Amino acid sequence: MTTADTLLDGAPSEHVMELLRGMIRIRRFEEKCAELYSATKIRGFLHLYIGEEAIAVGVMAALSPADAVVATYREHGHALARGVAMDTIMAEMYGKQEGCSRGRGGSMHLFDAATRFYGGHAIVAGGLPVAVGLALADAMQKRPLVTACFFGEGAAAEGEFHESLNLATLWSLPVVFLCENNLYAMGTALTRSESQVDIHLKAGSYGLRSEQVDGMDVVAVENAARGAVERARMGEGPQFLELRTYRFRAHSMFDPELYRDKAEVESWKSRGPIATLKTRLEQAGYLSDDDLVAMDSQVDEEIARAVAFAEAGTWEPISDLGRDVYTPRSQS
Amino acid sequence: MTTADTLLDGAPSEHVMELLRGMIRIRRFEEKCAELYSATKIRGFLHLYIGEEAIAVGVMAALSPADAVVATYREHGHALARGVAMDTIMAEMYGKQEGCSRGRGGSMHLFDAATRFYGGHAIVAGGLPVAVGLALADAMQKRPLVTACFFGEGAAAEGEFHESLNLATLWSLPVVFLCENNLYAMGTALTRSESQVDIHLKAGSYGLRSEQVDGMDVVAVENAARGAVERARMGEGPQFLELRTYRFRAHSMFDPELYRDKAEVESWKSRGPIATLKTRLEQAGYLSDDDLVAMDSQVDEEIARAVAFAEAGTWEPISDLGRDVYTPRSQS
Amino acid sequence: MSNGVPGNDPVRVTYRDAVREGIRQALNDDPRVFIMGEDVGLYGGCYAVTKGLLAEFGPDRVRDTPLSESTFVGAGIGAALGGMRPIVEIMTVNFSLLAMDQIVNTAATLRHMSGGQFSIPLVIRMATGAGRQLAAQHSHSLEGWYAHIPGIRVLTPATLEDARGMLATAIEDPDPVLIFEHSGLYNMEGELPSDAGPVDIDRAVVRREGADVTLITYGGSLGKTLDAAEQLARAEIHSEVVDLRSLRPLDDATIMQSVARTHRAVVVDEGWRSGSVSAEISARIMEQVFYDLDSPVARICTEEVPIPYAQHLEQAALPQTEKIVALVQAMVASHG
Amino acid sequence: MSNGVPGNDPVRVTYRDAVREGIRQALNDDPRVFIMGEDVGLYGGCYAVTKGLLAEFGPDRVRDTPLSESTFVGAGIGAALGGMRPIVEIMTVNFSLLAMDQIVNTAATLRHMSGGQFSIPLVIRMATGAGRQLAAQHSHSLEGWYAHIPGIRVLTPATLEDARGMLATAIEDPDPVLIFEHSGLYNMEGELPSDAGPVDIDRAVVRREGADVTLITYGGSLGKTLDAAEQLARAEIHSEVVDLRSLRPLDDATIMQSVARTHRAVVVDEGWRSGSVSAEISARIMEQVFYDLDSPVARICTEEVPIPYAQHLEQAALPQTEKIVALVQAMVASHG
Ligand SMILES: Cc1ncc(C[n+]2csc(CCOP(=O)(O)OP(=O)(O)O)c2C)c(N)n1
Ligand SMILES: Cc1ncc(C[n+]2csc(CCOP(=O)(O)OP(=O)(O)O)c2C)c(N)n1
Ligand SMILES: [Mg+2]
Ligand SMILES: [Mg+2]
Repeated sequence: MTTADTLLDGAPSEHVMELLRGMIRIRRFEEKCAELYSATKIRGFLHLYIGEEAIAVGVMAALSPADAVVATYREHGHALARGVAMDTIMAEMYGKQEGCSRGRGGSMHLFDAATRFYGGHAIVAGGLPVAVGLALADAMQKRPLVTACFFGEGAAAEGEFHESLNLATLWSLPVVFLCENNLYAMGTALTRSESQVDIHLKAGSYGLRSEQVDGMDVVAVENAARGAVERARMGEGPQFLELRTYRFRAHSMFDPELYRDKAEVESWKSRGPIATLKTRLEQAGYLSDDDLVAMDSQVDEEIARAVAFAEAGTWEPISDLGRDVYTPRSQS
Repeated sequence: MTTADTLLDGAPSEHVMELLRGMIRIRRFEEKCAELYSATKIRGFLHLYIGEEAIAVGVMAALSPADAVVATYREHGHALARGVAMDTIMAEMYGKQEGCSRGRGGSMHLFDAATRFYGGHAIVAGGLPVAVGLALADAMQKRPLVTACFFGEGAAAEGEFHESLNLATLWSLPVVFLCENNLYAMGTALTRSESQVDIHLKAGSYGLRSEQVDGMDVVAVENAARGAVERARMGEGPQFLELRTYRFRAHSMFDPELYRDKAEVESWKSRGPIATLKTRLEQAGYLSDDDLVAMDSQVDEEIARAVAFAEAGTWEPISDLGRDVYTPRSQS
Repeated sequence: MSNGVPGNDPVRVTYRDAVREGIRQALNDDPRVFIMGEDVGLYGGCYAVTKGLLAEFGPDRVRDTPLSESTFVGAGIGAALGGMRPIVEIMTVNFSLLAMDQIVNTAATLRHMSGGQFSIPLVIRMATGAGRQLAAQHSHSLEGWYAHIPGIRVLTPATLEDARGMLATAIEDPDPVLIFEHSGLYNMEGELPSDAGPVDIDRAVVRREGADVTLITYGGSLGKTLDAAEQLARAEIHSEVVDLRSLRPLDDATIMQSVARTHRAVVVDEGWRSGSVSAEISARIMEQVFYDLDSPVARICTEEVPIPYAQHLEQAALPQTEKIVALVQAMVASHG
Repeated sequence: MSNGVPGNDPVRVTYRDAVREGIRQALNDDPRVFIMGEDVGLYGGCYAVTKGLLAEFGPDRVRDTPLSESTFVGAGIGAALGGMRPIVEIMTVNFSLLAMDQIVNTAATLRHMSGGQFSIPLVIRMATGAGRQLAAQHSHSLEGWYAHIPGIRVLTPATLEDARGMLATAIEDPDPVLIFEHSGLYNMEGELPSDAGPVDIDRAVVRREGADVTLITYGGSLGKTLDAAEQLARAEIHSEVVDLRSLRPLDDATIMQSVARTHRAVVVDEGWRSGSVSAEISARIMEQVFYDLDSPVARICTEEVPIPYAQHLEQAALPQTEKIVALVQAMVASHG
């Protein structure tokens, strides 16, 4: 596993501070979402990313604006880190037409054309073939772009994982597969779902380049992602990163969490990506309490604005119900 | 790769002669089928096994009568080697109600309860999950039985291959996966369908025991199959054999064969499983011309009887069309 | 079989409990029965239906599977062929599309392709339906769509008794049975005779009698339809409510007897309108009792749009009591 | 767009050639177009539709895929999102069940889930239908079943002109279009104007005019239905034959105008009867022109059995000219 210190030594502290800010921003946003869920402002399924922020933040830092992103139903962090406006994300969770999916998608289906954020897929592994196709389109059009495809380790058991890794490797397509291995698929531990629990080895068997990364270390994630993205961009074919992480919260708001014990959760929390980086930055003397206070209040303001935006948002008229099933001929 | 000589030295020649007879029986049967197809006695798709006989014959020799078998649409050889009566197979190809599937299945869907021959699956890789389930049933009922599951290398790209190998290994089920690697899936060469062309390595990545075997050597196949079957029976979990072979004929009767050159076909034919074994037996002094003549005429008689049986067979009354969609309540 | 007459000691349960009891009973009564699916064990089931069963019956008979819909459904087929009586749980109907090949190409055809040599006593349960703001990949109602496929049975329990009893009957069935449980029903509470057991699955049932119009429905729409009938009764319009219970096969007799009496029919179906089971019912009514009809059979279905997340849009897309009431009033008025 | 008036130099072609010409034209006209699927390249296509295209356009635009239906269909979705105009070939409708998740959960919903931000200009072609003794895993007619799904279009070319023209129009369509080519039609020969191009895909077409009964059909059943109309004409029964062409959306206007004139309708559909598109058409006719009907709409569909191998059983299971003739004669007789 790569460690951060190489980069932290002499790395532009502003940049690392930005990474920290990005993670805090996601953390606070989702804590607010949990609150709003209890207040029934947000409905449906809500899957929190809390604990895994280093992955989205580190990977997005390695992408260019024109690259494509495909994510899962646990994608608030990815959308935020990718640059989808927080207020439109919050409005989407409210179901308002100012939302990034006009209220049609909700928490599990965030989309944004401006940042090439292709969702928000709630069928486990369903996003992988789509990502392969996006990369195929870039390759056929000779665009030096990559497609970042996020999914959980649970997806590795699905047939679409197998077919997609094979096709991407066979056709040498610029896809960066990002497996967020948080050890559980709902209540199913990796050991109870995979005969080969080393996901990065499993992926390697397709003949693509595969690495295991400490998903709790945002700098390590960015380093690994930069390498993978550049290799894919340079035509070295698909890349696979297994990012070892942990879900601090329940799978969704309905999960009694009978399948893992508190001690395990606590031990992972103790090495949470935000706390760890804070400490390191403080020790390295980059981060003062004032910086933190400033960061927090800045983030809290943005969140407050997003909530206000969502609250002020409007309901799409019911007369529009039939919209967007097909493309209006005018648009085609 | 195991070689035959170990066994041939001092091996009961009667047994090896039986293997030879089994292969000739399949070869002649299918040559007759091709004839009958041109005569339009047999219709639909007809996939010949010619060139691959050593696999079905060698593997079936290693199974016990109570074991289960799952095969593909290229399964005449498997049905014959398993002991499904030749006359009912031929009647099935004719579409007569005396056929082993009562004329409902045809060439691609041979079934036989008496020999636990579970078909006859024409969806590539579709038989693998079924085989896993049959093995699960045996395991749960504590029966010391194995399920032999045959499929081509083209199936390895399908999601069901991935899911089935994982589940069988995870649950340590007594399945013997038999991949008949004839290098082509219709017109698609292995190199154009798999990023990992070494199928036995690919299978091994699931953590099950995997071997590559010379599928042109019936004795080598039987040896490898005996080992795999015994290990599975003893509770060592699923086993995988990649059997290297070659299809001497077109994929089906509609195939123009534009995708492979004659030279390649000829070089494989030169090491055909029947010719090779004949030579070896002759050299070892086990096989005389008289033996061969006797064998051929015996086989030809059986085939003639099968054709006569099929010709004499009857058409199921059209009034029975709705039969066997559901089980009659009496039977349940 | 229970004929719906309550036993002596009714117990208060939810639809969820009723399904669980059906599964428990089956596991207790028949050693060949086992259940498998994603998170049915340690997690307790995504809708908590199987909660407690792992502790009671152990991991051999309550099996958590990897995320591999096609293969654990196919393994259910194989296990059934091998003498077991598997219950396979698919979390949500949309995920069953990943297993469509095994269900349609194998489970539905194998008995036929084998000339009747092999039956597949497999039960596949899944949650279906909208109403919980789960959007376009978790909310569809495809049970009527599955009813197109010969070789399988399609059941839609709408009551506590059916939630428990259909499971028992399905397990005794020699062929593949798909059971669709509307996710909006799991919390429905009521009394169930503690001795509730298998129920007949061949017949539709008249849940309310009435002479003016026949309202035909199933599953998650039964409640809305009964509410509509209640409201209509206040306006002196008396509806007969038929609960189909089985979408394949359909019980034509019960439907036609009712429509022949009322001369009017409305089908309420949470499936998308085009090509829904409501279309089949409408077509059959025309074919069988055309000359008894006072007005064309009407349909209230889900609007033909992937289910939207926003609550007001989702509700607008679904059949609703008010829509039923309004349509029936107009129908009766125009052809009084 | 071509209005079906032949050009000056008609050429003799098969349905197979017509589809191939449509694909060739598209590959020539638009650099964003490419085709992928199993054996579309070196092998020339399992039905020889794509024969020669690899040599002409090269492996970048004529792509052989591994056996991975779900993923190459999903890759088609992604490629369409990425600005290409993919044509995905699935060998046979039964294999499309392996890609059902991508088609129904993603292709049909993504535009809606994204609030209209992303369209998916994807064309999926596949062979459908029975009649060649390919039995229960290669012979079904699920095009009417797919027509239940909002978000996709379903086309069924029954003529040479449509075989060629629908492909062109489908490629211009911004949304996913499924084209079902009946395998029994590939060898059908006839004249096609060499300048044949895109055709309208919104309207059904009256293939034969008649005043006594409307025969509604599509795809592989059009020929049988026209033959039946011919035989009926000799008995002085004049049938109007409507070729639906598009199963989703359905062109109600053309259907209703005809039925309002003839007062009788028969739907001929190779799909299994229950829940077939014929049921939807029957229901719509009742809803829209009930009072114009002299007799109930009748349906001739495939018997509800997986397609058997034996030729006499397979043919008995399918709609046939004689069945159509007999049914129409009885219908007209009983309600002359
Ligand atoms: C095909 C499919 N099957 C089942 C589900 C239900 N489900 C939603 S999330 C989930 C667990 C996925 O775990 P993993 O891939 O590890 O991602 P994580 O939730 O841990 O981030 C399951 C089973 C689904 N959405 N799609
Ligand atoms: C799911 C599916 N896709 C496509 C086909 C069409 N098809 C039939 S056989 C075949 C090639 C299979 O090759 P392989 O698995 O290597 O077996 P082989 O024919 O070489 O014995 C294909 C593509 C099919 N039957 N099922
Ligand atoms: Mg996980
Ligand atoms: Mg092969």
